[in-house]
Parts: sequence; C-alpha cells; structure tokens
Amino acid sequence: MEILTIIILAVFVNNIVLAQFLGICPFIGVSKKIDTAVGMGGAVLFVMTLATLVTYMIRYYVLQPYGLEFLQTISFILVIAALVQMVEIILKKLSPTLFQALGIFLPLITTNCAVLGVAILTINGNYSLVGGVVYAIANAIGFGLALIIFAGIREHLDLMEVPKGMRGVPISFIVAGILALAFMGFSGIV
Amino acid sequence: MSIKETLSKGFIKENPVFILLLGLCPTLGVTTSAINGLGMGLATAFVLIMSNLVVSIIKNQIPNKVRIPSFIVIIASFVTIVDLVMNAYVPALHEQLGLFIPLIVVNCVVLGRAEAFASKNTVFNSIIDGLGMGIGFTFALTLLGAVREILGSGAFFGLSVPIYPIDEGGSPVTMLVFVLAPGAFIGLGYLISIMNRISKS
Amino acid sequence: MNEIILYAVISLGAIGVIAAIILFFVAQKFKVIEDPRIDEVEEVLPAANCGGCGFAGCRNFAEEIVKAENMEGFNCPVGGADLMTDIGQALGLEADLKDPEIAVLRCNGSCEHSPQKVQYDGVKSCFVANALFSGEGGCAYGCLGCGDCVEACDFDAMYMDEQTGLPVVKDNCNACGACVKACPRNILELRPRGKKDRRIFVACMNEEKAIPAKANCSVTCTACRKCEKVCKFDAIKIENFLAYIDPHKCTLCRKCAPECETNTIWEVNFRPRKERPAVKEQTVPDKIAEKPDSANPLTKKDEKSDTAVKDASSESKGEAKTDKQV
Amino acid sequence: MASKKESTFLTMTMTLFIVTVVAAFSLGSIYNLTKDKIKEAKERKVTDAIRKVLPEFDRLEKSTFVEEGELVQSIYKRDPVADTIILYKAFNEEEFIGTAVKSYTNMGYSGKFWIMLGIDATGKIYNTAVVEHFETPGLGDKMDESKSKFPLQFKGKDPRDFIIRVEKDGGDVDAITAATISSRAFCDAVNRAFEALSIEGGKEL
Amino acid sequence: MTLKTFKLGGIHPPEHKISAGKAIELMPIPTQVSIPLGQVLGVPSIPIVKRGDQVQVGQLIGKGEAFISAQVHSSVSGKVLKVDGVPDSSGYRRNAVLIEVEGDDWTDGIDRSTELNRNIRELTQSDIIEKIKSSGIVGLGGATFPSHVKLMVPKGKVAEVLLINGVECEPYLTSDHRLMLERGEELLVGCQILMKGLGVDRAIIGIENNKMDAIDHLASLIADYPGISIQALKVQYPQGGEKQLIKACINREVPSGKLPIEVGAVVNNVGTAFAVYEAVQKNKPLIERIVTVAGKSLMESANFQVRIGTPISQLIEKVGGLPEDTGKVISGGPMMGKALNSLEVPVVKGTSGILIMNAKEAKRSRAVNCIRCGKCTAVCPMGLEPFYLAQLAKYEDYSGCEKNRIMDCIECGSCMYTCPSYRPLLDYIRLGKTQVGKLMRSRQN
Amino acid sequence: MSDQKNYIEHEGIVIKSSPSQVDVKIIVKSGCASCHIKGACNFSDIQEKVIEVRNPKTVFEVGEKVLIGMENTLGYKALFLGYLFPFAVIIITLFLGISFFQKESIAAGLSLAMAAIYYVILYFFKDHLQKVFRYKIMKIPLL
Amino acid sequence: MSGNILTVSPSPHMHGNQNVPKIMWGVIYAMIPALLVSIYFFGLEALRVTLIAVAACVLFEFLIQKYLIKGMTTIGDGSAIITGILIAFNVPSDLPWWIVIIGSLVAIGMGKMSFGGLGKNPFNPALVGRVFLLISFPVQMTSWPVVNPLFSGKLVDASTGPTPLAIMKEGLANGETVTALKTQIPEYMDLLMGNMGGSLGEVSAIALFLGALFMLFRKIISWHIPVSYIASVIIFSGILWLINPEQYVDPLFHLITGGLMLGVFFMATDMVTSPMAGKGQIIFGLGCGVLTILIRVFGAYPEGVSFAILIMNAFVPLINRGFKPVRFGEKINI
Ligand SMILES: Cc1cc2nc3c(=O)[nH]c(=O)nc-3n(C[C@H](O)[C@H](O)[C@H](O)COP(=O)(O)O)c2cc1C
Ligand SMILES: Cc1cc2nc3c(=O)[nH]c(=O)nc-3n(C[C@H](O)[C@H](O)[C@H](O)COP(=O)(O)O)c2cc1C
Ligand SMILES: Cc1cc2nc3c(=O)[nH]c(=O)nc-3n(C[C@H](O)[C@H](O)[C@H](O)COP(=O)(O)O)c2cc1C
Ligand SMILES: Cc1cc2nc3c(=O)[nH]c(=O)nc-3n(C[C@H](O)[C@H](O)[C@H](O)CO)c2cc1C
Ligand code: SF4
Ligand code: SF4
Ligand code: SF4
Ligand code: SF4
Ligand code: FES
Repeated sequence: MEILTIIILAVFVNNIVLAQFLGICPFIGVSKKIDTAVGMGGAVLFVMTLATLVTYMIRYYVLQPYGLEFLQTISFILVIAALVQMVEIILKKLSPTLFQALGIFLPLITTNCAVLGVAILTINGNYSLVGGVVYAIANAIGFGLALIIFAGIREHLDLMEVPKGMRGVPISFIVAGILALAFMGFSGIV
Repeated sequence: MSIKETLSKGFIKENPVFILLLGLCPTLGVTTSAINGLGMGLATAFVLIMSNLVVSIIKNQIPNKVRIPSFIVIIASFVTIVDLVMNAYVPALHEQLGLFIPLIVVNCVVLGRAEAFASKNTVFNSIIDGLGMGIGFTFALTLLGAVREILGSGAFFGLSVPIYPIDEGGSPVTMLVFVLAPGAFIGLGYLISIMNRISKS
Repeated sequence: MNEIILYAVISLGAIGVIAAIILFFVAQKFKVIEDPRIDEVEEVLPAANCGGCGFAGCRNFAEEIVKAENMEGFNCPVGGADLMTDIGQALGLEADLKDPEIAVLRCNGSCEHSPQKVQYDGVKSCFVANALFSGEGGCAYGCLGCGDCVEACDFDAMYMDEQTGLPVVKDNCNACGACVKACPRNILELRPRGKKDRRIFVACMNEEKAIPAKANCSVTCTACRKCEKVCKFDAIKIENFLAYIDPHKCTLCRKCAPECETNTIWEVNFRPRKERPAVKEQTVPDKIAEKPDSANPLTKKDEKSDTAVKDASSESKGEAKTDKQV
Repeated sequence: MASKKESTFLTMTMTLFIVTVVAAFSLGSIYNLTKDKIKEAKERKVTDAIRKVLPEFDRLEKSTFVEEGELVQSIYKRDPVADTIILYKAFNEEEFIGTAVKSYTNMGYSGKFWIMLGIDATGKIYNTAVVEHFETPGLGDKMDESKSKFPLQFKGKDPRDFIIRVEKDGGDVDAITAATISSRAFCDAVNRAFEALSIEGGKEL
Repeated sequence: MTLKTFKLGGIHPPEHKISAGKAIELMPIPTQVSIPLGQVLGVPSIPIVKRGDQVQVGQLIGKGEAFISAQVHSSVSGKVLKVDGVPDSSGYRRNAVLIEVEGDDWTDGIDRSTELNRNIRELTQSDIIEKIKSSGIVGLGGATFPSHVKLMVPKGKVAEVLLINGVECEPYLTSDHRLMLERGEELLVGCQILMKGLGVDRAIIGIENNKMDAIDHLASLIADYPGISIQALKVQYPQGGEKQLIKACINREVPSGKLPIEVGAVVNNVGTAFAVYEAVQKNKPLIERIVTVAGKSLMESANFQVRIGTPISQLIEKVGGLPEDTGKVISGGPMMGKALNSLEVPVVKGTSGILIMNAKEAKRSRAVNCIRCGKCTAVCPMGLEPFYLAQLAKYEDYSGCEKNRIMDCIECGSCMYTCPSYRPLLDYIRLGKTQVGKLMRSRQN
Repeated sequence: MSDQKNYIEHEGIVIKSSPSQVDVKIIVKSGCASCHIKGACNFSDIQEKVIEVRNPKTVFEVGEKVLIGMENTLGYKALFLGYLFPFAVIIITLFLGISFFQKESIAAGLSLAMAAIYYVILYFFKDHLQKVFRYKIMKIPLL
Repeated sequence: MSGNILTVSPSPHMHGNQNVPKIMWGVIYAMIPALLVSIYFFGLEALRVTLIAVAACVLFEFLIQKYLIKGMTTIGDGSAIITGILIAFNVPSDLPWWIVIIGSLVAIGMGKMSFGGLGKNPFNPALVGRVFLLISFPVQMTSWPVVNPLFSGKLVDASTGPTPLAIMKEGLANGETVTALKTQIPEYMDLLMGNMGGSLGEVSAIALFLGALFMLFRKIISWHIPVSYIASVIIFSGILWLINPEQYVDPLFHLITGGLMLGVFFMATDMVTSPMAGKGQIIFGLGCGVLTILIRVFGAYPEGVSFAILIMNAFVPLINRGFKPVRFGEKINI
C-alpha cells in the first residue's frame, strides 16, 4: 500500500508540475500536439528513472562515504547532463533510423529542472533505491499527465480566439492555475 | 548598448521572467512572499554575475566542445557556494527556498547568459550583463512575491497591509489561494499579460 | 579537514573527466555546430517571421543566406535595403539590393464609384465572398471589402476605410506580400515605392469591355488606349481590356493620368497639378475633388496617421481648393 | 574569439579536469569554512525553539524517547523512519527549571507535524511552539503564536485540570475556526509530550 | 408500408410546401433567352452557333466534348444575338448563347404529343446512353452531373439497384412532387429506361411521406412496371442527399470519398427520369424543366414548366411580381439553394425552384461564440463535427480539416440551420473544402 | 482520401538529394524554436534533426521545402523501442535484483548493465528497424 | 428589379428556432424552484447572496467586455446570470458580500473572460469561482447557517452548523460508525426536501430535479451526463457500502446530500465545458461520479462535486478527441 501512497501523492496530490513547480518550461513550451505530449511523457519517464537511479548511486556510494554531500548539486548536474546525451548518442549510433523517428516524434525540450529536482527530492525524501525509483516513475507519470491534459486544452484554445492580451503564455498559466485549483481536490486523499 | 541600457533592459523590455520566460520554476516555487522572491533573486543574481565573470575570464582557455560542461561546473560551483553560505548565515530563508537553490544550476538564464554573452564579451561587459539580468530576475521575483504576499497574506515584506477585514481570531481574512500553488500560476499569468502590454507600449 | 578537499578533488575530477569523455563523443559524432554567423544574421533580422522573404521565418532565412554564400535572391522586405547591406557586411557579401516596395491597391471601387447592388451577408471573408458571387458592386474583378488582406498584414500596415469600404495600405507597409497572397482577386500588387515615394498605377483590375465594366463602376479602366498612346516610355500596355503601367519603365512623368477619362490612374504623393482640363471636370464633376482625399486611400490615411508622407495632406487640401475655384 | 583552444581529446579532458579540480578545491574550502556555521545554525534552531517555550536557562540535557513499535523500516525508505520524541531538560545555574519536549503528531491536516512544548518544573505548560508543519497557511498554521491566539490558551495550564482535547471532543481547548483537525492534532502532540515525559521523566536521566 | 429513413443526424425544418397543390402551368415562351453553355457539373460546352445564326427549338447549340460535359440545345427558335459572357447567378461572366425568340419552330423528329410511349423493348444499353448523352441530360436533382456518365458503370463495379430520388426534402420546393403526380407514367417509363441503361432489374423510388398523394399515385401505377418499387420515407432533411437516400432505402453506407456505385447503387432524380423518358421515347432534348416559384409574401406560388434560358424575372412577373419586402431571391431551396445576385439570370437545367424570402427571413442573425452545445454534430448526416471543421478552416489548419474528413461534408447546411449561436459553419467548411481540394490535387502531381 | 491514419508532419528543407535517399532537415517549430534565446539554450536541445528518407517517389532538389511525415503509430513504436522498453528492462531487473540479492548496489549495477545489453540487442535489429520506419515525404502544397 | 437591394449569402438560408439566449434563459427558469426553496429555508439572506452574485457577474462581464476586450457586449444572452446564480447556489447563505463579489470576479474574470467569453472557457466558471473561494476563505465557506424556514416563527439567529457530509466525514474520521452518525443527520425525507445545512442552492434535491426535468423536456440538456454521473456515484459508493456499511455511507445518502444534484444537473451539464458527443458525455459523467466519491470518501474535503467536475473539465478536450461521432460510411456494408 505504501507504494500506492507514494504514487498517488506524486501524481495527484503533489503533482510535480502543478504543486511542485518543476518542469514548467516544457509544460508551457511543448507543442499543442497530444501525441507529442504522450511521447514526451514516455521519454521523461525513462530519463527520470535512469537519472534517479544513477544519482542515487553517486550520492550514497560515492559522495556520502567521503562526507562530500556538498558536492551533490554539481555532481548531479554533470551526471544528468552526460547521461541524457549518452542515451541519445547510443541511440543514434545503434539505430539511426530509430533515432530519427524519435526526432520526428518528440519535441526538442529537455527537462533538466524536473529531472534534477526529482533526483534531489529523492535524496531529501529519504527514499531507498526502490522507493526512489518508484517516486521518480510516479513523478514522471504526473508530469506526463499534466502535459497531456494541458496539450488537450491548448489544442482546444488554439481554435478559440483568446483575447489578445491573454493569448499564449498568460492564458496557459491561468489554465495551469485552474488546473492546480482543481487538483487541490485530491488533497488529503492518502 | 550603453551600460545604462544594459542594466535597465532586464527590468521590462527583456525581463527574463516576464518576457523571455526563463527560470519559471523558481519564479513560481519560491514567491510566496516578497522576501523569498528577493532572496531567490539575489541568489540567482549572484550566481549569474559570478559565473559571467569567471566565464569571461577563462573563455579563451576553454575548447569549444567542452564549453558547456565547463560552464556547468562553474555555475554549479557558485550555486553550491550560495547554498552553503545561505545555509550558514540565513538558515531560515535557506529553508524556505529549499530545493530551488540547487536548481539555479539549470536556470536557463544563467547558462544562457554565460553561453551567449560572457563567452564572447569582455569581463566588464559580462559583469554588467549579469548584473542587468540579475536585477531583472530579482525584480520579477520580488514583484510576484509581493503580489502574492499582499493578496494571500495581507502583508508586504512581512508588514501587514490593512486592506482586509479581521476575523474573530484577530488575523486578516485574505485570499489564501495566492500563497498556495494555484495562486502562483494565476499571479504570474496575469503579471505576464500586464508586462507584455507595458513592454509593447 | 583537508581530506575532504582531497576527496572532493578526486571524485569531482573523476566525474569531470568522465563527463568530458562522454561529451567529447557527443561533440564528435553528434553535435552539429551551427555556423555562428547564423545567429549574427538572425540578430539583425526583424524577427517578424512574416515569411515575406520566402523562407519559413527569420531563422530559416538566416540559415539559408549563410549557407548560400551569396545574396542573390535573398531579400528581407521588412528590413529593406539597409538591412540587406548590414547582412552583406556581416557576411562579407554583396547585397542583392532591391528597390523598396509597397503594396498598392489596384481597385477604386468604393461605395460611390461602384454602388452597392446587392448586399452580402455571409462570413466576413473575401475568400468566401469570392467563391459566392461577384461582389456587392457587381464587379467581378473588384475589391470585395471583407478585409482578408488587412487580416493577413502582420505589421498593422493596412486598415479598412469605413467610408470607401476599401482597404488602405499605410506607409509603414513592409512589402512582405502577405496581403497579396491573401487577396483572392489579386488586387494588391507589390510595386516599387518610387522616387520620393511617388508612384503611378492603374487602380483597376477589370478585364471586361468598356460597357459592361462601366455598368458596375465609374472608375473602371475602359481600355480606351489613351494612356498607352500618350506614354512616351512604352510603360503602359493594354491587355485583356486592362491597362497596366510597368513600374520599371514608368518615369513618373504624369502624362497619362490626365488622359484617363475615368480617373483610373492614380498618382500618389505628387504635388497638386496646376490645372486640369475642363473636359474632365464636366464628365466626372464631383469625383475630382474627392479623388485625392477619399478616393485615394493613400492620402486619406494621412489625416489619421502621423507616419504619413510629408506633403500629402497639404496636397489634398491644396487640390480641393483648386477645384472649388474652378 | 581569437585564440580559442582547439578541441582535441587531450585538451578537452584536461580542461574539464582542471575546471572540476579547481571547483572541487574551492568548494571544499568553502565547505570547510561554512561547515561549523551550518551546524551551529541547525543547533540554534533547536535552542531557539526551546528558548521560546521555557524561561531563561543556561544548560540543556538531551534525551531521546522513541515510542515503541513506531520505528518503521520500509523498503521504500533508506533509513528507518523513527517517530522520536526528544526531551531537553533545562537548567539555569544548575537549577532544574523545566523540560522542553519536541513532540509530534500524525493527525495533522497534511499528516505529521512537530511542536515544541515547554513544561516547567511544576508540570505546567510554559509555552508552545510549532517546529515544523505542513498545515495549510492561513488555517492550520494558526497553531503558531505569531498567527493567532490559539496557543495562548495553553499557557500555564496543567493537564490534570485542563483537558487537552478540543471542545468538540469533550475537552477544554477552543479549536481554531475551521481548523479543528489541526487543533485536534495539536492537542494530540501535546498529550504525547506529556506521556513521554511521564515515562521518561519518571526514570533517572 | 414501413417508413424508412437514414439514421445519422438530420433535421426537420418547417416544410412550407405552399405550392404543393398547384398544378404545373406552362410558362409562356419569353422574348429572349440566354442559354448558358456551362450548365453541367463539368466542362462547359463549346458553342457551335454564332451571332446571327437562325436556330430552332431543340437544335444543338453547344457541344460537350469532354468526358464529363453535356450537350446544350436551344430551347426556343429565333436568331442568335450573340455568344458572349453573361453574368451568371453569381455575377461572374460565363459564356452563354443569347437568342431572340421568333415563333416556336421545333426541329424535326421531336415528338411533341403527350401520348404515352411505353415501348422500350428495342432499346439497347448503348442506344440509351447515347440518346441521353445527345439530349444533354444532366441530373435535375441539383448537382447537374451528366446522366449518361452515371450509367457507364466503371469496370470492376456492378450496379445492383437504381434509386429514383423523389424525396424533395427541401422546404418550399414542389416541382418533383408535381412531376410525380402529373407525369407519373412517363416517369416510370423513364425509370425503366434508366434501369435498362444501367443493366439492373430493380429500382426503388424513394418518396417522403409528406407527399402521400404522390406515393399513392405512383403505387397505383407500378404494377405495370416490374422491378420498380416505392419506398415511403420518414420526413427528414437531407434525405434527398444521395448517400442518405441509399442508406434509407437499402441500408448501405457509401464509404467516405467513394461514389454510390461502390455499394451498387445509382441515384437519379425523378425529373431526370422524366427527361430521360422524353429524350428516349420522344426524341426531345432537355430544353424544359419544372420550376417551383414560391415565397411567403408572394401573391401566389406556382409550379411552371419553363424553357431553359427564360429569365427568372419573368417567372416572378407571372406570379404577381416581386413583393415589396423581398430580401432575397434564391435559386433552389432554402437549405442548399443559391441566393441570386440579379433577377436577370436565366433558368438553367439545375433550377428546381425560385424562392422569394422577405427581408426579415433573409437576414442572418449575428453570430456569437460557439457554445459547444454539440447540436451541429448531432444533426450532421455525415457524422462530422461541423464546429470543429469550421474552426480548423478558419485557422487555416487544412490538414486538420482533411484528417477530420471535411471532404465528406455534403454541404447540406443542417449544422448551420441548427446552431443556436448562428455560427457561419458552412461558410467556413466550404472554404476548408476548397483549400483541402487544392491540397489534395497538388499532392497528386 | 486514401489514408485516414494520423500523421505527424514537419516542415523541412532538403539538404542532400540523390535518387536513393533524400536528407531532410526538420525546421523545428516547437516551443523552443520561437524562444527568444534559444541560441543560448544549449543543453542538448537545439540540435538539428536530419531525417534520411530512402527511395523517395519523386525527385527533390536541395533547398526545397518539403513536408515530412510519419505515422503516429510509428512514433509510438519508436518511443517504445527507444525509451519505454529499456525503461521496463531497468525496472524489472532492478526489482528482481533487489528481491534476489537484497542489495541495492548490485541491483542497480545489474539493471544498468541490462539496459546496455538491451541496446546492444537493439543494434542487431538495426536493419529490420530501417525497414519498419518509413517516412512520407512530399512537396509543400501551395494554397 | 423592384428597387430594393437583394441580399446574397451562402446557403443555408433558413435557421432553426434555437438560439443562445433561449437556452440560457431556459436554464435560469429551471433554477427558480431551487432558488425558491433556498429562500424558504435560508430566508432573505439567500436572496441577498443571489442578487449580489448575479449583479456582480453581469457587471463584471459587461465591464470586461467593454473596456478590456473592447468587443461587443453580450450580457443579454443570460449566461452570466446563470454563472451568478450558480455561484450563489454554491456558497453558504451568510457569506459576506465582498466574498461573493470576489467569487463573481474570479468566475467571470478568470474563469470566463480571460479565455474570451462565452463558449471559450475550458473550465466551468461558476466552479472556478467557488473552488477559488473555498480554498481562499475556507472559514467563511464552510460555516453553514442552519436552516430556518421562512414561516417557522423562529427568530433569525446566526447559528451555524455542519452539513450532513461534514458530519459524516468528520465522524468517520474519528472512528464513529455510520449508524451512530445517522442519528445526527436529518431524515432522508428532509434531506430530499432540502431541510439541511449547506450551500443555498444545493439543499433541495427535489427542486433541482424538477428544474432538470424542465431542461430535459426543453432539450437544453441531454440525459447522458446526469444519468452516467448518478449511475457511477451509485455504483462506486454502492461497492464501498457493500464492503463495509458501517464505514461507508449508502449511495442514497451520497445522492441527496451536498451539491451532487446541483452538480449533476446544472454544472456537469454545462455544454461549454462538457464533451460534445454522447459517448464522450457518458465517459465524462462516469469520471465525475468516481472522482466525487473518491474525494468525498478518501479526500480531505467533505464535498467533491466541484473538484470532480473541474478535473473532468480538464479532460474534455481529450475525451472529445478520443470519442468522435460515428462517421457516415464507416460501418461495414453488406
Ligand atoms: C484549502 C483548505 C485547507 C484546509 N486546511 C486545513 C488545515 O490545515 N487544518 C485544519 O484543521 N483544517 C483545514 N481545512 C478544513 C477542513 O477541511 C475541515 O473543514 C475543518 O477542519 C472542519 O473543522 P471545523 O469544525 O473547525 O470547521 C482546510 C480546508 C480547506 C478548504
Ligand atoms: C468524377 C466523377 C465521376 C462520377 N462518376 C459517377 C459514376 O460512375 N456513377 C454514378 O452513379 N455517379 C457518378 N458521379 C456522380 C456523383 O455520384 C453524384 O451523383 C454527383 O456528384 C451529384 O450528387 P449530389 O447531387 O448528391 O451532390 C460522378 C461524379 C464525379 C464528380
Ligand atoms: C443535402 C442534399 C439534398 C438533396 N436533396 C435532393 C432532393 O430532395 N431531391 C433530389 O432529387 N435530389 C436531391 N439531392 C441531390 C442528390 O444527392 C443526387 O445528386 C440526385 O438525386 C442525383 O440525381 P440526378 O443526377 O438525377 O440529379 C440532394 C443533395 C444533397 C447534397
Ligand atoms: C445546461 C447549462 C448548464 C450551465 N451550467 C453552468 C455552470 O455550471 N456554471 C456556469 O458558470 N455557467 C453555466 N452555464 C452557462 C454558460 O454555459 C457558462 O457560463 C459558460 O461556461 C460560459 O462560457 C450553463 C449553461 C447551460 C446551458
Ligand atoms: S500591407 Fe501587405 S505587403 Fe505591406 S506589410 Fe502589410 S501584408 Fe505585407
Ligand atoms: S483587396 Fe482583396 S483581400 Fe483585400 S478586401 Fe479587397 S478583395 Fe479582400
Ligand atoms: S453541411 Fe456538412 S458538416 Fe454541416 S451538417 Fe451538412 S454534411 Fe454535416
Ligand atoms: S451548433 Fe453552433 S454553438 Fe453548437 S457546437 Fe455547433 S457551432 Fe457550436
Ligand atoms: S525553470 Fe525551466 S523547467 Fe524549471
């Protein structure tokens, strides 16, 4: 049941975008296509899990034994940056076709903020490796969920003549705000 | 561009938050009060200026292809310094800003300026540039923080603003949403809209 | 506590080296280093992303021009010649300069000249109206007045004149051509701005013969050939019962305009004429006074916008006065 | 960009190595400089809280009390989650002036929160303070003195003649309007503190 | 008889069949006609007469040489005034032959008697097609698609059933109704000819049950015509649309982008069937048709048998002139008809009615924002989402339009009729269809 | 309408063209592309995406603007192969590893190794993948 | 020609007799019974709140349209009045006037006009306003005046009491049983009539149902959303109830307490913010029902209708995309 608690908390109650404010840039910037949002969610799922896994190992098996916790930020960001790119090179080297297909499918936005944020939150939250991975997955799902809902509303709004002053980013934030209001209904659910 | 212009453009015309839409996560995350916004803004500004400084000093020593990772290391170092120093000297604020201090590392404003400006300009100009952007960022965060604080807690930098009725318990009846998550989005949404209008006219 | 520093140096150094190796391979196999000049060019471009240059936005234009290594066929109408020379300098290339252009409306079928015969009651879209019928005034070549062109203009360089029901191109037109593409009747044309912003053109697209054409509009080109004959520079050609003034041949000598019985040839931004042939006054008595201010959108706008051509408003007043005296 | 270094494998590795080494070195130094400060700040936070709830003191004696069965190890958590109550005995000029108890409750609106309870030598509540909480700002956070009068009613009360339960549940505590849950949880934390004190306080420290 | 109808969408506008009781009157021959050369959904014909030529009634004056094109015959006798561009109902100039009427001189070989000729035994399939082609028959249901082309079933497809469209679902119009009542036998013979031309042995005449008299009348006659049956249909617009009619009568759905022949059906209008009868049995080309003239403020409404080329103003004169409060004159019905620019345009092969609307009816109400009520979606007989298509078209997302099957729209107007926000849905959808059409064509080459 | 399938389409520019293969550079139109400072944003975002289209039906010229499309389902397939399967591999090995060895470090190492193995296996299907992922390329229609 | 100018326009040239004001006013009429009941139970306070909310909504809509958007004003269509009434229906009858006005401003300004006005808002404006108030002013928004029927002769007193749902929620949280708690709650018949504490418009299930019948009859709403919403509430809460009737309340209680009926008939059915096609509407209703019970039973809030509908509003574009109408020609032919 605890696993359910972690997941529901991360997906609905403390949604990474709507309550924790991580990964706002892709949330606002990603295109209105729902398919793309789904694709992006999938990619983030992988990246976040992998990054959490690796940073967890770094933190507890490299930094902590030597009392180097203060190097957490710098080493995490280096590791994440390298990791994300490594996956891409590997893909490109192994199967250029697949890589290109992903290139068409996914927008070019990385989510450093959310990835690093989740990596740090995993450490702060005293999660074990399993817990951390579950937590990362749940957050990625929450991210994907927010993104997909949002892409749908964006697609809808693109066909509406939103008043000039509100068009684009402002209205996106208002939608995010109302969405966050609505998601507050989940509070206390676990 | 004159120094004055460089310094002032970050305010409205090229405000990193309102116009360029950068670093939105900390903007939303920490601005429950004006003081938090100010603190975060200053922390970011410090990192921005220092990394601009260092980058512009060593720009010629760095091969092109490891430019980015080197910059990241530099920025991350300053972030860590800020983190440590704040933890030591302003622990209360540090606790409030929490997660978002390490996240300065990924704030596009910082890396962006290092990449786009400091790596091509003189030391002096880079500092001025960092200062300009830093001021803009701080301004934006403080503004949003102030708006949210006034609406949500009936206070401004902790001083109470007597615009709300007082309940039996003696505390003002304010719009709590604004100190909660939705208020961040709503406040920023309308501020961006207003700033867009101002910057266009 | 120096061992902390030692450990820090060792571990972070190691991480740094690993990252370097990874990133080295990234750079080798993967990263496309963009030509930095692209950014430089993009910086100077107006960032209007209007597509007037024929490319998909300013960035694309910059990429292409940097790649092309010559500037033939590259022209950003918004920035104009100055901009192109700037870019040329930045890239060390010779700019392919074009005369600055402006969109002109080749129709004068305002409510007065081409009175409403039927009333359109559909979506306010020229495209839809064009598919439906010939127009409220009956001319199948004339402006439909729904303002698709105005809508298309990203530069706020057009507006609909309430009185004439015709669109008006303001002086801040950047010649991006969006309106030209938007007009289903091809009424708008990009023409050189001309010396001192002066230009002469036939404000009509009607390819009908004189009689049917005149039935719908008093300022239509009747293809009477008088202008063609009077032009010494061979600039006017009549095809399909319609005169066209080739801007590249036209020397702005103004011979043709007074010849036109129907007042179809427009002169923009010229000084007022000293006198006019009496005949014309009789044929279209009330049109002359009106032509410079209400029939000619360019002068019309002068009253409203301050970006106006300097001498134009004085011109319209002056001309109105002359007419009254006669 | 006159004299950029070329990007060969060696220069690149070296550069990055040097950069990281320099960074690590300076960070290490700064860490050393701030380390004690940080620790101090952390401790001060506790003593500040204690200072709020007890009269002047010059010495603290710390003892920890873990409630039975509440030390939970889960595969999802790295360290076992311990619900600890910490008791600080305070002395002024070697005179026992009271106990500060850092207590917690799990009944809060948003789960757990921690309070500090000062109990003077006579067993009366001297004062209360909220150490860390996640209750709704504007509602639950009125448990703190700075936000409302709610905590004032605990001052000087003895649990033997003041039932620490909200009125709704038959106690004497006047709940915060619209935040009964938080008030109830607060009472729970206070009671827990007294309980810990009665067990631990009975023992020789 | 069980009532059938199509299942998806549909509306029921007030019927206003005010001229239903009016027998067909013969319209006097006008003094001058203007016969457009492009009266077909296809390539306009090429004129074969010139100014000053003397022509007779039924004489070929325009040749349709392309595959999808039709012959044009003179509907009067007299002198050709000119062959020139004449404003059509849209106001655009289209080539037409203007003839000044002199007498009523018919070409030889046209049987003008009203005698019924039911003998079709000698006719072969190719005879029929050839005859229909040379008589310039196009679909009189409104689309004016050359009828002979429909009879030439493409290879690989089999026609199974002929559907005769007697639905006349448009409000006001009654020309088909009157035709069924007054020319029932001829119609059935025409139907048999079409069956033979198509090589099918089954035909269904679909009629909505607001025309009970027509149903009864034809039902009393069909005993003599094997293979033909009558299907009464529940009143619902747009039942006359061929896809809807096929669905209603034989419960098959023509797949998106496909022709009726895909499901073995061919649809023809009752007027077409009658024209086929006259062409084949009487040798009379398509020079006349029946036109309803109706309108609430008209003194009287009527059904006329009119020579092609007669100016519409004359029809209106005949019913007492244009009322003062006229706001709109429509060629066709109120749902799909075309608002006329001028009354001087002629009756053409596709003119099924002239509808006069008063100024109040004519004005569209001001459109307000779509309230997403979904009513348009509910009534669309093609299962489209009109509000969505209109919006996509408005914002120029044409590939979005295409994906959402904008080309399936039959432009029936049900969506716009029903929209409580008075959205100009169909205007935008048409725009989208035009652009998507261009897109698709440009993709082919 | 021959295809009712959903396509993801991008505008692109032909950068290399031969009868057997056309290389198309996608013009990125996502949020990033319109971002003011994207020149500065450089994590790994603004890469150019070059798509190689094999055996195009018509001839394309270098510099020509084209529309390049891929079926949605293929996009999802790519997502699965590229990210979601390796993700599943990592998760499964991680959980199995934990319950088997009871030691985080081994499990983590193992799952990373399995991910690597997955990619190696993917490598062997390179040719097959090349056949599966087909792009549609067409000239941009002028309206 | 007879001199008058002909109109040309694309077809069709006819229009049905439905229009937006007719629909909106239909809804307003349908809300009258509930309004009367609330006036009966809560006195003129109810009328006061309603009038303030309606006036504020209409005024804000007018001002924003006129001065900020600078377009045509469309307050005549009645949709702002609906929003106003529904805001009032969703708040306690003793809410201070300025909070009502803030709610109206948020509903109209943020929930509706920021998106461009009628028809463009993805979220139900009245609910945006209500949830905003609920979270902003939880104290005022959750202190419910006890009912005091108009002609009961009792003096007006300002006592407040919890809603049945709140009693249930809190009691169960404290470990009491359903049976024990039922004694603190009015009889079901009273609940049905509206004799209980609560927001002013939500109390009487019967009056709301009457209004809904009227709207169904006038074809303003279709059955899909109400039926699927109620069905999923019954099913989901029924399952819980069967599992443990002492821990979970019976479905009927859920149906007739709180804002469920109001939400089901008047707010989930808002055409602007619900899916277009029948199938989608059913999914929408099911989602609303499940979320409502989820929040009521497991969440922190005693009432979940507003949140459930708002959350499902967010999914509407996705539902619309996933459930397209049946296209003609897609079925397999013989
Ligand atoms: C947004 C929101 C936040 C809330 N936060 C708290 C809280 O922190 N503590 C609390 O006791 N009640 C909180 N409540 C109120 C509870 O849900 C519940 O209504 C209240 O505790 C009932 O207690 P009462 O009897 O004092 O009204 C909150 C309510 C809302 C709407
Ligand atoms: C290119 C083309 C080919 C056609 N071929 C046939 C055909 O072979 N058989 C047929 O029954 N109808 C054919 N049609 C006619 C259509 O099915 C249809 O009757 C016509 O478009 C008018 O239909 P409507 O009045 O319902 O709009 C064809 C139409 C077009 C445009
Ligand atoms: C919405 C709509 C309504 C139509 N209504 C009728 C009708 O009432 N009667 C009719 O004969 N044709 C009607 N048609 C035309 C038919 O679809 C079809 O083209 C015609 O029946 C074919 O016969 P024809 O080629 O002989 O005209 C309608 C078409 C559409 C799109
Ligand atoms: C059946 C129906 C229900 C409605 N429900 C609401 C509602 O719950 N809240 C609201 O603000 N407006 C409601 N409206 C009015 C209107 O649709 C609403 O204000 C729009 O969302 C504004 O764009 C309703 C309208 C109808 C026809
Ligand atoms: S008027 Fe026409 S050409 Fe000129 S800027 Fe506007 S759209 Fe471009
Ligand atoms: S010029 Fe062309 S596009 Fe512009 S209003 Fe006239 S017809 Fe329309
Ligand atoms: S006009 Fe087209 S979209 Fe509208 S109802 Fe008819 S078929 Fe559907
Ligand atoms: S019928 Fe009109 S208001 Fe209703 S959804 Fe369709 S377009 Fe919108
Ligand atoms: S600051 Fe951009 S994603 Fe967080």
